[in-house]
Amino acid sequence: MELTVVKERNKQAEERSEKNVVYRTKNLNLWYGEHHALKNIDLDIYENEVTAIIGPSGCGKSTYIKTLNRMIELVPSVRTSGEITYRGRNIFDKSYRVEELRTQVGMVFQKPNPFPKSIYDNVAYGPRIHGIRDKKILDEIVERSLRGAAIWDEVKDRLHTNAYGLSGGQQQRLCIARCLAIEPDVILMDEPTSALDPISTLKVEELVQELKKNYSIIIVTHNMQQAARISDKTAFFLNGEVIEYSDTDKLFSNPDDKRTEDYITGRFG
Amino acid sequence: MELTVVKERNKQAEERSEKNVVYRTKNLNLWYGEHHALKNIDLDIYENEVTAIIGPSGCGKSTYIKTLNRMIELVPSVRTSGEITYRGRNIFDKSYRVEELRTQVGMVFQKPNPFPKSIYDNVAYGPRIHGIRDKKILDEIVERSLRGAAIWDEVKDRLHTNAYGLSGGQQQRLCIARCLAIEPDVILMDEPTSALDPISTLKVEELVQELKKNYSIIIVTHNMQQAARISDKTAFFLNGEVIEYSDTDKLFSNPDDKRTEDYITGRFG
Amino acid sequence: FTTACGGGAEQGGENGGEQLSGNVVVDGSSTVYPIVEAAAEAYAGEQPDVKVSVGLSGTGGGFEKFTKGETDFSNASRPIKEEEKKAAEQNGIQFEELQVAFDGLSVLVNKDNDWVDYLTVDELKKIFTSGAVNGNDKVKWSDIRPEWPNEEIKLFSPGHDSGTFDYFDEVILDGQPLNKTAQLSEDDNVLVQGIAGDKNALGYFGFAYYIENKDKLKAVPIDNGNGPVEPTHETIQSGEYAPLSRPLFTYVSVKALKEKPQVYDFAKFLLENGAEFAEEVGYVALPQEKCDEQLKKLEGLK
Amino acid sequence: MEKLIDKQRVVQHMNGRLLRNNVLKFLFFLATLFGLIVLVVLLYRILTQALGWLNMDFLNNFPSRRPEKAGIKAGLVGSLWLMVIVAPVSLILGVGTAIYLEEYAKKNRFTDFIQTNISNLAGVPSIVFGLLGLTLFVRELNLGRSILAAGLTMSLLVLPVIVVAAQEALRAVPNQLREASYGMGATKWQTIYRIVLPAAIPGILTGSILALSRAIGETAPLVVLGIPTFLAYLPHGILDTFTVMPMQIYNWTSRPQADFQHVAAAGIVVLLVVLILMNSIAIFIRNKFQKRY
Amino acid sequence: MAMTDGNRSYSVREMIKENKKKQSGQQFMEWFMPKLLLLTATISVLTTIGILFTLLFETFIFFERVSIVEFLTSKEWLPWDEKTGSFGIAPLVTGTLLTTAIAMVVAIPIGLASAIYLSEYASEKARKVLKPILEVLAGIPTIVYGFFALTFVTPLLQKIIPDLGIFNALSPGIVMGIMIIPMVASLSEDAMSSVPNSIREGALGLGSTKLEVALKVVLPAATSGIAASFMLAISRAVGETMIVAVAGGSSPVFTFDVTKSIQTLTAYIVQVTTGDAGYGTTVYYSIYAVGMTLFVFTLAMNLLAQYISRRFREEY
Ligand SMILES: Nc1ncnc2c1ncn2[C@@H]1O[C@H](COP(=O)(O)OP(=O)(O)OP(=O)(O)O)[C@@H](O)[C@H]1O
Ligand SMILES: Nc1ncnc2c1ncn2[C@@H]1O[C@H](COP(=O)(O)OP(=O)(O)OP(=O)(O)O)[C@@H](O)[C@H]1O
Ligand SMILES: [Mg+2]
Ligand SMILES: [Mg+2]
Ligand SMILES: O=P([O-])([O-])[O-]
Repeated sequence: MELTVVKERNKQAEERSEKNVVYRTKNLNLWYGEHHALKNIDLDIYENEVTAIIGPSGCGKSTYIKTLNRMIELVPSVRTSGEITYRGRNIFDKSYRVEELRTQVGMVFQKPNPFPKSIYDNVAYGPRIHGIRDKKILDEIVERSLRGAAIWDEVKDRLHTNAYGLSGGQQQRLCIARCLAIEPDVILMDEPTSALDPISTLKVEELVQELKKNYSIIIVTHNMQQAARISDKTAFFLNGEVIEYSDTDKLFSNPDDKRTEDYITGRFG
Repeated sequence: MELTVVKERNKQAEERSEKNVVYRTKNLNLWYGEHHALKNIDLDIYENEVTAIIGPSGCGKSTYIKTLNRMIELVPSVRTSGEITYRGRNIFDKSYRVEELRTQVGMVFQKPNPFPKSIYDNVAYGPRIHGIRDKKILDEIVERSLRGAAIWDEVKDRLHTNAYGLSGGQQQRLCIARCLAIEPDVILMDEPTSALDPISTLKVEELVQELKKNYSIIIVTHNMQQAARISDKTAFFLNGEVIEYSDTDKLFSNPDDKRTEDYITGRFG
Repeated sequence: FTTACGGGAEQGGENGGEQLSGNVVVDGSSTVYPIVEAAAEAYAGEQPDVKVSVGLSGTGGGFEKFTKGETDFSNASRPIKEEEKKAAEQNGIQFEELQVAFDGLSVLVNKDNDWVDYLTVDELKKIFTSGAVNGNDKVKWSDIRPEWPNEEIKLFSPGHDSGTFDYFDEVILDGQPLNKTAQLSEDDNVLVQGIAGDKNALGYFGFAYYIENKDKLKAVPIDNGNGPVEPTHETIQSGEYAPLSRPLFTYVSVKALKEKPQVYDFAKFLLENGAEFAEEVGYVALPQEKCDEQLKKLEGLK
Repeated sequence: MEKLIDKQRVVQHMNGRLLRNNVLKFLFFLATLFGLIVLVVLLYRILTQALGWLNMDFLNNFPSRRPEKAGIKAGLVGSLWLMVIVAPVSLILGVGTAIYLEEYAKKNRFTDFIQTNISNLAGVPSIVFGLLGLTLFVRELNLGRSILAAGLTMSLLVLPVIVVAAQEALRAVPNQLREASYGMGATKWQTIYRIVLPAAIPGILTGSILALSRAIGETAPLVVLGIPTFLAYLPHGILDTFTVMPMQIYNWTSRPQADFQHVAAAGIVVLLVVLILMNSIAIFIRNKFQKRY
Repeated sequence: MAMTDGNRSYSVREMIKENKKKQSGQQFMEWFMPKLLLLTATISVLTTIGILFTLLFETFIFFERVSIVEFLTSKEWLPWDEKTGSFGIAPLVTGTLLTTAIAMVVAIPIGLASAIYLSEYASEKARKVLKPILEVLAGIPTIVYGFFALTFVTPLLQKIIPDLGIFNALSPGIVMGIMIIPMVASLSEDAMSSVPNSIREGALGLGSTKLEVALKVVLPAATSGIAASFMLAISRAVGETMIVAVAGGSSPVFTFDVTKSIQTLTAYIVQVTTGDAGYGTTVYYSIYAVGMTLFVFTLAMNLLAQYISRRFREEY
């Protein structure tokens, strides 16, 4: 009888953890033509957490994060093997429409890339393509998204001016707002602050902390302090492999792998 | 009599230091159009030392280093005030030909930028434009420069193939070799390793240590560990101002300014 | 073939065996071009060192250059105009008109047209003159002869800036404006296409284009008061096919004749063999007398 | 937080969006195909007409009154001679202008004016260039109806195309290369001549070959200049008279004898072969020398 | 300071200093080349001036004979009769506008659709093959197109529109449009390709289909380049000669009926320059006035294009 209880518990624990896994990567390999850029990646991403991916330049961070929403397919020479499931569904599945995946998984890029349109139209873009026409609802979505991205106060008086008139930091937050407007489940961020000044960086970091209440966030950064500051879990990539993946506190204070230690103490990179 | 001795000593000290100053920046201000990018910079750069410039993105590091060889003049909207003397001569002086200055002050850029020519022609470019035609001498210069940049062994069998066939790290060392070929006096480096993988970064860092025997080097980096590892002096820029400038050991272990401390401990940037 | 006046092509000019060199510059009418081209081609066999070039800037374009002294010969599908004479005078250019062949303007209908047996000059004029039948220029076959079909005639004509139209205008239209429904083209082959493609078509153009497209088109005999006459080599040469047979010219600079022996020689060659070339490219040769007369004139100018 | 976006509807809506995407993709593809189909039809018609008339004799003969003896030699050689003038002149003038505008000129009204002027010239009908060439080169400069006069006229005609292409090519040379060169103490001209220009060559060549293709197919301006159609000799220098392929073709198409239509078709084929050869060279150069920066 | 390693007997730095003293040639080039290049840039301006002068002088003579009011207001272009002729440019202008409009109706949608396909859908390889092939279309001599229009397209169209004249505005307009497709496609494709990929990725990342990216993001961002390509295409159509001369007929009538024979400004110039008209006659001078009209026409078009391109230039 005792045994049954234990089993039951295990099962519950498993179920819970199963439920909390957003992305599960199993034995993922990726090649750019001949170049083997991702090697046997196994990684689980959990709900309502910030997962940081760190590693030196060229280690495959961007490649990995772009694989998660299949953006990598834009590169014609790319081949993959292995499996990534998003909420239990294999994203490489033929029947899985990439547009559907990307509607649920938002992305923020390294360089702010607003559309050459007004601030309003930038944010309303996503809802509009999904068939929302009602001006009232759009107004509400725009306001809420801009508030969510902590930029509402700065732009509320100039919603219909061109987004390129904003500073880099504001543009990046606009891109985050644009991403929030379609109410995604996961947000992928590829070095979202590397092109920003310190103040803007701070704002975006605060924002990420705020957002994780409602979203699961995966963030690539070359700034280890940033990873340490904002993430719950951290994965260290090197040469296309995951060297270490654990709780952020653990990874930075007491890494298992010598290479991780070398990297976080700045011995290279 | 005692007094005279002291005076004598002081004078000697002054002379020595005067002699060792390569660049002296006095009250330099720089504007991009309306944007005030450098504010009252005062900075002396010394001979046969590695001077690192650190600071968050957009603080004016690149702007400053480009001012040292007047490369900044390529931006049409730029205005400057104040003075920079190189070896005692004001570089903004009308009579100072910019080509002459740049012949003495080499530059290595953030992204490797070899010419779309053969490896040989890349290195021989400088000597050639300065009128050196003799094939024998050119051969010798090319070999020596490539050796100086620690890349000779890797390329000696393919000198006449296109430089774009090299990896990023090799390209960057080629660019350094190209710079060495005209035997400059000072070498400016703007984040020379930020686009390189860890191994190449290490090689370039070692090279910088080697080069400082013969050259004065000014290096911009966003990697504080790198600055700590390789530089003798470090200047910390913030918002276009020099916040702190001192020996590297001192700056990293015991900074005078709170903002420096915040930055080097990774509280922002 | 009608035999050429003077000697045959083989005998060459009066210079006999003498080898000439230098260049001969010919430009002007595209209508006359094929004849002169043929002559130049054959002449290259006679005098290989003489460089003859032939252009086709059109009669007007040719005269523009000719009156500025830039060419030796100017081909023309109409006689020189007053303005052009004046321009030549101003520039001190003296010239002589030489006739090289006849062209018979042929009036044509579609192959499937089985009702038109002939047209009188008056009927032709009525059809082609604007406003002659009714205000909107739409003419039906039945308007001309009641037994003909009650269908609109589709008119085709060379464009206003061609020698062919100029001549038609002179002898048929009498200066009256052309029927506005007429389809115009500067290119006779294009007109062939047009007439061959429309059962109710009626048009006119150069004889050569008719000869080459006999299988697609039907020529209409023209009655100038002496009964219907069909355009043939004989009727055109004899002047029986009237008034639609027109002369083709080349104008030669007197100065060039005098100063450049090769120009004189080529002119002579052209006159002596012109008949053969004209026939070969689809025109009608001059009668013997006319030819002799012009050769004499030429000799006088040397 | 209450959701403003109904996921259910988004998913339903997606079917329509994807359908629209696929339908339009197909239409866009058809549009692209349309151009190709027309090209094929055109080529097919010409080739079937030219069949049997295209042989060595055709390439070796001068124009003739007899269709079976008529050949393109004078036109072919003349067209190539024309390129001997047009290629260097238009290239030097065009690239020079482009370098001036891209590398030296400050952004001011004068530069704007030149730029406007160039795009305006690009739209001026070729026949108007003919009128200019006749007045300026043939008459005022007394060059006569020579290869030189025609070549200069054609050079002016295609100049705007080369300028615009060269400007694009120069603009595409990354600034880093310029900076690298300046950083070595190179002067501006050294940088342009040794670095920028060589890097821009593929783009410049592509543009120029397109321009030359235009020049080799033009008839109207040459007609205005009074370039002859019949020649039984080849030019030996740039001051000689000559004729070109399109004029031959133009003449043949207007001849009454049906056989001449075949001769014209054969002429068109030769012209197209030359054209495609020139294009292939451009593409070859473009692919071979194209560098990734 | 020269490096001291090796067994070298010279210092590059010294050599450079030595050479600097000698290199006056280099300084001369530095002074001379900009001036020389400015000179070449001026050639294009001189060309325009040359064209204006060639046209102006004769146009002036023309307007001494024909009143400018008649030229601009009369709806009849009957230049052939010296006495009763009338010189109203309107029919030639409508002929030109008509064929140009038809050409644009063909070239703009097809060209733009091809551009979208090539830039947004086709693979790199397909693009590399398709673009040059399309460009061959632009290089085919226009006389070939002329006969294509007359002997292929017109008969084809006559099956659909029985009323269509053998000469008409429709057929040459369509064929001209086909000829211009590559121009629109190629230039628009360039404009669309130069929209940074980051913007495209941004849109795709939001779950856009490629169509939405193309129409809602890339197209608006490339407006200025695309508009410029349209304008160039219009200029090309306005200036095209041989196609309209062969297949359009030569009847200058004031009409907007596309099934009727027409004449364009350019076709009129060729007609006269290759035709019979006497040198020194009013008809002769009229071609310069028509040429001037064309010049003004294209100039206006280009200024408009520049205005549009400035107005709609998106920054990214
Ligand atoms: N489109 C591509 N084609 C070929 N190789 C590529 C491509 N993109 C990236 N790579 C290679 O794949 C490897 C991983 O690249 P990736 O961009 O994922 O690195 P990263 O970790 O994001 O680096 P960074 O910090 O510089 O952004 C690198 O070696 C890179 O050169
Ligand atoms: N060409 C330019 N025109 C206008 N402003 C510029 C220009 N280049 C730089 N700036 C501005 O000047 C400031 C300093 O830029 P700079 O490139 O020197 O920064 P940096 O310290 O080198 O940053 P990074 O670490 O990102 O290279 C920034 O605010 C930047 O936006
Ligand atoms: Mg990356
Ligand atoms: Mg920088
Ligand atoms: O070319 P033509 O003057 O004979 O029409």
